[in-house]
Amino acid sequence: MSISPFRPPITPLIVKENYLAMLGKGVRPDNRDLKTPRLIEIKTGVVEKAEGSALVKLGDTQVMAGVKIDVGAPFKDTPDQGVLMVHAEFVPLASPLFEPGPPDENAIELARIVDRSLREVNAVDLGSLVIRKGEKVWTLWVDIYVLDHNGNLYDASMLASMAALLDARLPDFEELETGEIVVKRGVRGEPLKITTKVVTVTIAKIGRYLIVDPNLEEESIADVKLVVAVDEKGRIVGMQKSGAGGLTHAEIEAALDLAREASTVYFKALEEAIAGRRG
Amino acid sequence: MSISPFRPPITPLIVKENYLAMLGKGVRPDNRDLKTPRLIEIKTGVVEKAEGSALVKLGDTQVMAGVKIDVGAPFKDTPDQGVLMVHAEFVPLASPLFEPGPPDENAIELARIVDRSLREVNAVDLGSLVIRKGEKVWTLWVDIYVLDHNGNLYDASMLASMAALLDARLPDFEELETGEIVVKRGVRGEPLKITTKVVTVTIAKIGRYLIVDPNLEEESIADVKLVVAVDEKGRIVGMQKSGAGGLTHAEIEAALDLAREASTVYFKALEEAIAGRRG
Amino acid sequence: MSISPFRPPITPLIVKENYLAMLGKGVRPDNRDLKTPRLIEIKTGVVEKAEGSALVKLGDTQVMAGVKIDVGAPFKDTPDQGVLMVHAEFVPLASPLFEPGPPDENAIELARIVDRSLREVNAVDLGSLVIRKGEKVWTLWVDIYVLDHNGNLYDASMLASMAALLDARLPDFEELETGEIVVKRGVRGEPLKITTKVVTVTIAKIGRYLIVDPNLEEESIADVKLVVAVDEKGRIVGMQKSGAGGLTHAEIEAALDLAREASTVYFKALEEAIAGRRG
Amino acid sequence: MVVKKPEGLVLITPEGLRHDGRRPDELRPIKMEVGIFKNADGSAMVEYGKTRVIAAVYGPREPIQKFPLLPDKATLRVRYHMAPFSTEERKNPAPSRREIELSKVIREALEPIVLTEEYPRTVIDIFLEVIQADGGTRTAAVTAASLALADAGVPMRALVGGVAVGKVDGVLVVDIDETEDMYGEADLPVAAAPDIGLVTLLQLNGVMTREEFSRALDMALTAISKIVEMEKRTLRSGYVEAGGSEL
Amino acid sequence: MVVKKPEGLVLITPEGLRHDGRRPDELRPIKMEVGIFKNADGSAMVEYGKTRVIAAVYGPREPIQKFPLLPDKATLRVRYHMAPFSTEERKNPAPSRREIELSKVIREALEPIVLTEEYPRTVIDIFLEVIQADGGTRTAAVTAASLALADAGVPMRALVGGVAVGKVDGVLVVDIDETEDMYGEADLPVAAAPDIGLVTLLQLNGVMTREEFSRALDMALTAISKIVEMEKRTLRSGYVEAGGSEL
Amino acid sequence: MVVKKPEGLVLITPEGLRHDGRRPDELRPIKMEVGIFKNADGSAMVEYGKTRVIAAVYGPREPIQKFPLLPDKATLRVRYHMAPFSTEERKNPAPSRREIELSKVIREALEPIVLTEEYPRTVIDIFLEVIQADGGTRTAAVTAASLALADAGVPMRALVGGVAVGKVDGVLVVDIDETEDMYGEADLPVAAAPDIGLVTLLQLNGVMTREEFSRALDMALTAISKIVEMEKRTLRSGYVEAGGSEL
Repeated sequence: MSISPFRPPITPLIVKENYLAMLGKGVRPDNRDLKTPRLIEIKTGVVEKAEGSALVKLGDTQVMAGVKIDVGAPFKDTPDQGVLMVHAEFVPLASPLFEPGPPDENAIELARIVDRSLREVNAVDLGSLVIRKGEKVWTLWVDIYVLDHNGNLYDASMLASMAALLDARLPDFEELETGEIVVKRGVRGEPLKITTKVVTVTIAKIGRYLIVDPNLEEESIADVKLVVAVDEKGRIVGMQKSGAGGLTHAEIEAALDLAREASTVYFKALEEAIAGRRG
Repeated sequence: MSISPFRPPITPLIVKENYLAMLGKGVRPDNRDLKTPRLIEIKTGVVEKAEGSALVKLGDTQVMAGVKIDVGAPFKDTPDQGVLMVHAEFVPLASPLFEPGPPDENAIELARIVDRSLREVNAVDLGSLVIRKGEKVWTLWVDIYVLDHNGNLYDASMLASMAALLDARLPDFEELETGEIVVKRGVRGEPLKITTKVVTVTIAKIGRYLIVDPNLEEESIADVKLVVAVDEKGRIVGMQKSGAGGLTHAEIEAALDLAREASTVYFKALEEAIAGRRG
Repeated sequence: MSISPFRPPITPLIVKENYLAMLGKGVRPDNRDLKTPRLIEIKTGVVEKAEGSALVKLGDTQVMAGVKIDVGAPFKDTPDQGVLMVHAEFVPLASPLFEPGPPDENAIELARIVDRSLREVNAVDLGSLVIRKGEKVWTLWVDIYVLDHNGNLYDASMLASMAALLDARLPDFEELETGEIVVKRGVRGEPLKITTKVVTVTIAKIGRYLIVDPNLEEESIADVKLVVAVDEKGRIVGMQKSGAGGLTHAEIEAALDLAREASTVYFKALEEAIAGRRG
Repeated sequence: MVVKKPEGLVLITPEGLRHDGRRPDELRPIKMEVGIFKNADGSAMVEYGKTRVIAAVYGPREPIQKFPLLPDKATLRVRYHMAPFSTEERKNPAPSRREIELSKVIREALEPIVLTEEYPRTVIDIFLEVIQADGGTRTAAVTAASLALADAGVPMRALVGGVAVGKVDGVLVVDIDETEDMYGEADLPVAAAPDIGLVTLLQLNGVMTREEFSRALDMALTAISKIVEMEKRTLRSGYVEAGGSEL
Repeated sequence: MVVKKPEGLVLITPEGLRHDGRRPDELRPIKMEVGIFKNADGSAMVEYGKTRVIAAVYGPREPIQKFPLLPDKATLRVRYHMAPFSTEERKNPAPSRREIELSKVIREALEPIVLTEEYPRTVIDIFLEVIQADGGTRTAAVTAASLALADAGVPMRALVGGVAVGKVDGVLVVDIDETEDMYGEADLPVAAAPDIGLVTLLQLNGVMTREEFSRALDMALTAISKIVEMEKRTLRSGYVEAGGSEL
Repeated sequence: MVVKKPEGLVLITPEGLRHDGRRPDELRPIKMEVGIFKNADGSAMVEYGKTRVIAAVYGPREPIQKFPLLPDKATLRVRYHMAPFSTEERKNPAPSRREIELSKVIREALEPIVLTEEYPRTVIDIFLEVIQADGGTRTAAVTAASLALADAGVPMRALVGGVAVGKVDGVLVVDIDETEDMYGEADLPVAAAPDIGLVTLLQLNGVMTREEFSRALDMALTAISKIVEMEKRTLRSGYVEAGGSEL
């Protein structure tokens, strides 16, 4: 059951009006223009024990992602593909509003948006994850861990997930005579086969303005958000309207243009993070 | 833990007294005499994707039942029998008093009464549901879905379950060389082997009167109910006292007579529903 | 999440001061000196259907333990060992403060202390519980059932668990041609191989005094407790500080001496209980 | 569900006796004890043969965790629960669907008996633990609850007791054990308050003719009268046991 | 995830028709009915082909179990739930992660439409049950919710309706069914309130070019206009069905 | 439970060094940082070798979801939790029995230190996340909590720090890592506040003689003194790292 949320920190009307006045001049309180994301910092390999990991700072928002890889059985209807699972935890240290407990609808929605954005373009080539067809495949767990929630968890989580997957290496393994697979945790094997990188760009609508990468204060006064997943070729590979408002057809089209433009900033940050790793 | 219920809609004492006065004259506010069930409407085949289904209207009460059939393993102590599972959901759209959540004690009691009434007479011949003894059998899921709760969910649910089972057909299947069983969902095979039909008749005690098939208002002022399961031969194949009251031995005997008499009305409705299907 | 407990029955300050005055004279309100446990009564074989069982009364505290033995698979990293599971239920009949529900942090801590105390010295020789290496082993379930909580559940539960294990016999079994193991419940086979007996001794600190085996009132005014597991040779085989206070190094050392001394009382009670069984 | 009877098991001998030697109308040896716990306001232990149930009553009291109370009477809370070691195979301690149903059925067997109207806006908690299960646990639980309520001084209209009658190889037998339950044709658990002539728990699992049912119910009520008499003796003397011809 | 297409399944024929004979822009036969339940304040049934969803609305009311209400408007509570027998394989009735997400997405599709500010400190419950799932359940659910809200007399800015557009073998098709969803390349569920020009639900699963997306959204909005017109007819007459060229 | 030591693993070399080259009384390289998060009132990161724990403190504050608060002091709420990617095999994010126990043990290690009596009827939340687990996570968590509490300005009697001493091939060694924990004979996690001479966390898993225990506790307290000194430096400068002879 989904319930109208009780406490998005309620922003006085006056704040919203002042904010709209600024947007009218093309500028935001943190000195950004409307279409530029916050500062991005991506660090990979931050959890040595995980097969892949990354910490992303998007402004003051911090999200970590870890990739764990185990041997499992494939799904019945896809015997020739590995398994990808995306899970998000909004741990209570990340926000005064998060309570301990199983993932709520926001964490579930986030994980499913990241999951679909990866899955629909086969960003990780699941066909390359088969050990023994129909029997044994690699199972990838992407665990998103929100550490400091200061707005736009979507883009930060997608970046962290993508960076962690790019960082990940399949573990080495041995096949026993019994057919059992023994994973050798310490030994890092091949990198994952990534067919394309994907990012999401979140656009918030405040009054009649569309802004890219809203921070927490902006989210609290936004009417609605549109999360747009974009791949390296600029194709739209996923989308989700989120929040209790609506959008006109024209606004949606405009948001897509903003998303495609801003995606290049995210892709550049991803490139640098990986290059940094190899360098 | 079972807790005295907080809110059966509390009926003023005066209502109960007026009601008793009417009963004394052998008539009920909805113009029924004391021993006649409400109007019954049974429609089978209402969910094409289910292996069997039925919608039952008993007065204003509406209950749907669906039968899903899968391949599973038998229980260890009955390797030569299929598996029957009965589950009931009191979904919140059915009553202003139902809340979302896992089945409460009322839903569990209802499902278990239906389950036992079917099981104890082997109404569905479980021995006919073996695919490979000790290994593969058909598992029948009877799912009871209460849609509009206006009293006497027992009888309506039992009718819906029975009608759905009568409507059900085993799916076609193929046995692979590996021994795996592949179910072919679209293709409807043999009907289930029903050894006997069973209905329940619910008798409510209000003051010193016994009435058949209480509606919601009657349930709210009833002292206690007796649910009696009867098979086609008129045998008693199950029973449950329900509610926070007691019955004398004489009242129980009288209730059994009422139940057997009213069961013929239910059996007739079942017959017509099935005949209608074939016609 | 662990939360500061709301309602240990709050004892007025004056009670604590009177109590401390008594302790200063080396005596407790129930006439014990500071280092003597309450009266111990151990009865084994109290649940005939369990493979082993015991009821322990430690003063007014009553704890039952049952051992159930089933055939299961070993853990992957210990293919040559049986499985030991310890579980504790604080059922609501045992205290006005216990509520129905899954085990809380206190029940979990208790079970884990008993578990570790048994496991770390291999008190039950798990190597002797293998039926077919890597495939089939005996699984021991030790279920602790608190019946009347009047203080020091640790020592009473450890005694009950130990006595139930000493009472337990492996069930007889048959190996089918298919390799399946069929347990013959009625027939009691060999006793478990117990390599050493273990007890815990709980020391409470009240003011600057250390007392052995606190009763419920003493627990309510204690600053902190130290649970010390001791084996037959007097070795320390486990330890846990419990409660919202601290201990000095000197107090810890003194508590260990008290624990070793009092452990002999518990071991004697265990011996008598088993001797009584055989006599 | 038909579970096959093990070879060699004779449920009714040619002499008309049962697999454990009892006559059809004979109860198992029964033990009753009250006041077995210090914390509970009332407590009891009841044994029917190897079936053993303990009961504790707390209240009338305010509940620890607040919830809406009834303005005109006490709320009964009943929990029927099986110890993990009470059954052949270890029982998961989380409440099963069966335990949830039986908690309701037992609560409704006690509601007509307890004078709840004397304690509005309070809770009376009745906690029942099956220590060993060998058939008839729900009816032994009602008996134990009746004793523990009386031991707690909770005002009651009458004492209540329970017993299960079974149909085994076509013969009606009283106080069935687990073997008779598993391989028999019907199980009729009954609880009643003989002093006020009320049946407060009634279930039937299995098939009976109209006439069999009447006879079975009579047998149950006769046995319950004996059980309730024994409850009264127990409340006077603290502990009673009886078996065979004494019952 | 790429699930292999069964042999012989042709999603788009050489003539440009779909596997069930529809044209790309053709909706399935649609049925709508309101007032189907007695208890609910408003109720509705919606069918898109074999997809069938029922809706019940309770409120504005006080919730049974208290929780913090909004001081300035009504709280919407939306539950999208699938009956266990609605799917190919039996669905576990416990809410799945998918159902939790869709409950949120549907709630947010209704929030902009309902005049919640007229009923502060109350709850409006919207319960949606998928009785049979054959693709497009979330959008049919929005349509059913819109009808049930209107049937309950809840004041609304406009009616809202939903439909899913898919990309199947490279062709954009409206109101996809389960087969097209499973073997197609993209699924674009849309809900909108045509009378006020607002899109209130928008998801994309799959890949579209910029141009395809614009066209697909247009197709969806055209279809939704027809659906909302049909909602209006249904609210006048209680029951409407239409298919093929009537739509 | 005896897990067999892998071939070739030497826990104590003939020279008396450990498998990672440390002396028995040598801590792993340690890093500490405070103020790492914007939202939390106080935060910290602590590394002991590859073990990494982060801490956030919120409060004293009113809890979001109401529950009964203490009238005479602040309620501490402590959650020790492991990230799913922190361990060899992925850890299910639902709290395990171990995490529930450790949350209690850590709360009770902090209760004697925090001046809770200064903030009655409030909650102080201490959230601990294990980012990487390589032995000693509970004691590193106490250290991180101590730093985060101080960073949040919560008044404390003294700083507290933790370390685990192990017995490995018969040798007592300080600050054991996962390998030493798994294949060693005993593990003694200790937390203490050296400035007030109090041990506030003490567990022993494994077997020690009376004399070994005394020596092990001494070793732990000596190490904790160094750790708490390092905490003080960190609170002055924001970030400190040290290893080997610096400690």
